[in-house]
Amino acid sequence: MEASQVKKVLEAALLAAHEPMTPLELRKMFDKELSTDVVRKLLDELRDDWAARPVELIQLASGWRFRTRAEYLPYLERLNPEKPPKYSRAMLETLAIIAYRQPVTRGDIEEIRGVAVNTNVVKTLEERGWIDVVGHRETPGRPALFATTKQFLDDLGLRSVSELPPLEQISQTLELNYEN
Amino acid sequence: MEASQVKKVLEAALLAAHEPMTPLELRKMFDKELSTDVVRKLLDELRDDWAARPVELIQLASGWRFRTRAEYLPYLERLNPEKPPKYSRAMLETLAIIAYRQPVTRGDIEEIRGVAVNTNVVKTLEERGWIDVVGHRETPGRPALFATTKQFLDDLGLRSVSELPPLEQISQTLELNYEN
Amino acid sequence: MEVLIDVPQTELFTPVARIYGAAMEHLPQDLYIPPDALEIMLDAFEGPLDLLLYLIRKANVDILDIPMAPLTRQYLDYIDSMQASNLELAAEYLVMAAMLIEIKSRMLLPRTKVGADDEAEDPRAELVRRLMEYEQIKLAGQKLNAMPQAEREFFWVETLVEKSLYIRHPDVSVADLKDAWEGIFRQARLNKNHKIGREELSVREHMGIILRLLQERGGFVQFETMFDPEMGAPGLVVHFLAMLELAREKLVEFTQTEAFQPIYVRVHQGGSEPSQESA
Repeated sequence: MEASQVKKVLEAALLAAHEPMTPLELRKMFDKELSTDVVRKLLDELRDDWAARPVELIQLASGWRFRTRAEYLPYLERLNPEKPPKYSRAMLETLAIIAYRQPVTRGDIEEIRGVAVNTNVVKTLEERGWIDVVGHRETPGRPALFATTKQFLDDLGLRSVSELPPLEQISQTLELNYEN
Repeated sequence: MEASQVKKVLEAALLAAHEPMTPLELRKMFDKELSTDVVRKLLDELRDDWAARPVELIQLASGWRFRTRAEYLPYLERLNPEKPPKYSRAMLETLAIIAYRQPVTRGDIEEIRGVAVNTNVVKTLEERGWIDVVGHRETPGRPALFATTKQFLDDLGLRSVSELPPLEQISQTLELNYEN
Repeated sequence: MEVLIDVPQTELFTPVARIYGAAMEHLPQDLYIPPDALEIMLDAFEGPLDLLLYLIRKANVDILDIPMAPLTRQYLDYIDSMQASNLELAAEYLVMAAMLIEIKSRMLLPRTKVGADDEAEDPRAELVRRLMEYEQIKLAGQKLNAMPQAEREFFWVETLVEKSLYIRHPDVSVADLKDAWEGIFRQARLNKNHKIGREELSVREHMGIILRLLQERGGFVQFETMFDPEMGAPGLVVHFLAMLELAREKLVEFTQTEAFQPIYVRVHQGGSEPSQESA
């Protein structure tokens, strides 16, 4: 099959996909005729082909997917006047602790925030598929350890946790002041 | 807003839509700047723009929607393969008789199988393009004579009917049995 | 001394409070907050660390150099006001108050040297560490919230796939046909006289080819034109045999007006005359 035809098949599959797809999965369409590396190369090309279009092909934690470009949001918003729900500060702070300090227990979250963790906050994040239990800490009570999921990264358009915005370096001034 | 920009907005909205959208709905994105007729005209243009792509813009009773072109569905099928359908025994036996004894009438098939031939069986094989009527036997009722087609050979990867496995072995076994 | 943030960034989420139905979007700007102002701010804080951070930031105090006396006084004022209004006071606030008082009392005592080189630890160190960590997370939460999110700032593309447009036909292999044929044999208990080999098959295939050709050419064709030299000698023989077999099965008939004239092949014409003649 010619490269241009392979790209069309990849395009058809990715435009129709309801979740991100990896080169390994996409390769299945070609009866193992193509190596994963070739698929990856063609995906890069496809991304470039779509550079000037209103939707973009991006690489996420769990694969490749097409999404609308941010600049079209003002128009698309008007189609659905219902505003997406806003997250509370408790929710965002809990999510931030899990994202930046994972894996953490509920106790770790309470320690950092200085308040008890509302059960609903954790439940909402779990239901959204953004966090899940990845194990238990071997301390009394064997508390559950939470971590963020691939879906969390996908939904934020990221490939890995390392792409999260860096934490503010508040501690930088610490040493200077201790010298006084 | 320029027509090309409007088309990009329409494209983004329709690619991300989970259900068909009418020109009236789509118009909402432009703050009533555009008439429904203009939206309709641009949708027609957009459909033409996508004519050579693996996804097509189609107009359904309930609105416009992007849809994967039928010729790409076999590839997509491989991503989530369903169990392949199977032909019934009657179907395979009928096909085998036509392949090995062609040209044959329905009566010949019934005689060999010992049961009446279901009309659907013959129809299915004809619809698949594997058998067709090559003439009529000049006996009362002028029954149709069926033979396999070139398509049948192609689909089974054969160059000619003579490449079908010879059935001498059966006869040999039978002969051996008779010798005992 | 730089103030990193002005007030808790509550305006990102909800108004700080409502006074007589009107949203209060900003917290009071002065350091010494009147207790009734604090009271309505209760829900604006995410806990004792958040309140403490606010008091420190409002006082334009370096987080690393917290003046314990005014801070503790303000904090206690805040708690008093909440208790006075019979507001349910979370235990965490009381724990924090106790911690502040403890730190303050330890700071009043002379520092004990732990070792020759070791500086005695500042009693505020642990509080500072927690405040800085909390502030970091608080800012991180705001950053996460500002990031484009699926179905909020961008939408996934998912075009329609109409599976019914693609009919998946069952696969049939040559082996399937052989099995089916053998099945028929077993069932019919056909005797050994049924011997079907390659040769006969070719004849049968050519019978179909001839009939199809006759149909295409209107059912009446000159005999020689039915043979293509490209078939090769074996092919021509099989083709000829097929012709004879077709004649035998009365599917085609040959005509010739007189000797050495062209022979014509035609599809056997309907009616029973020929068969009557032969009978």
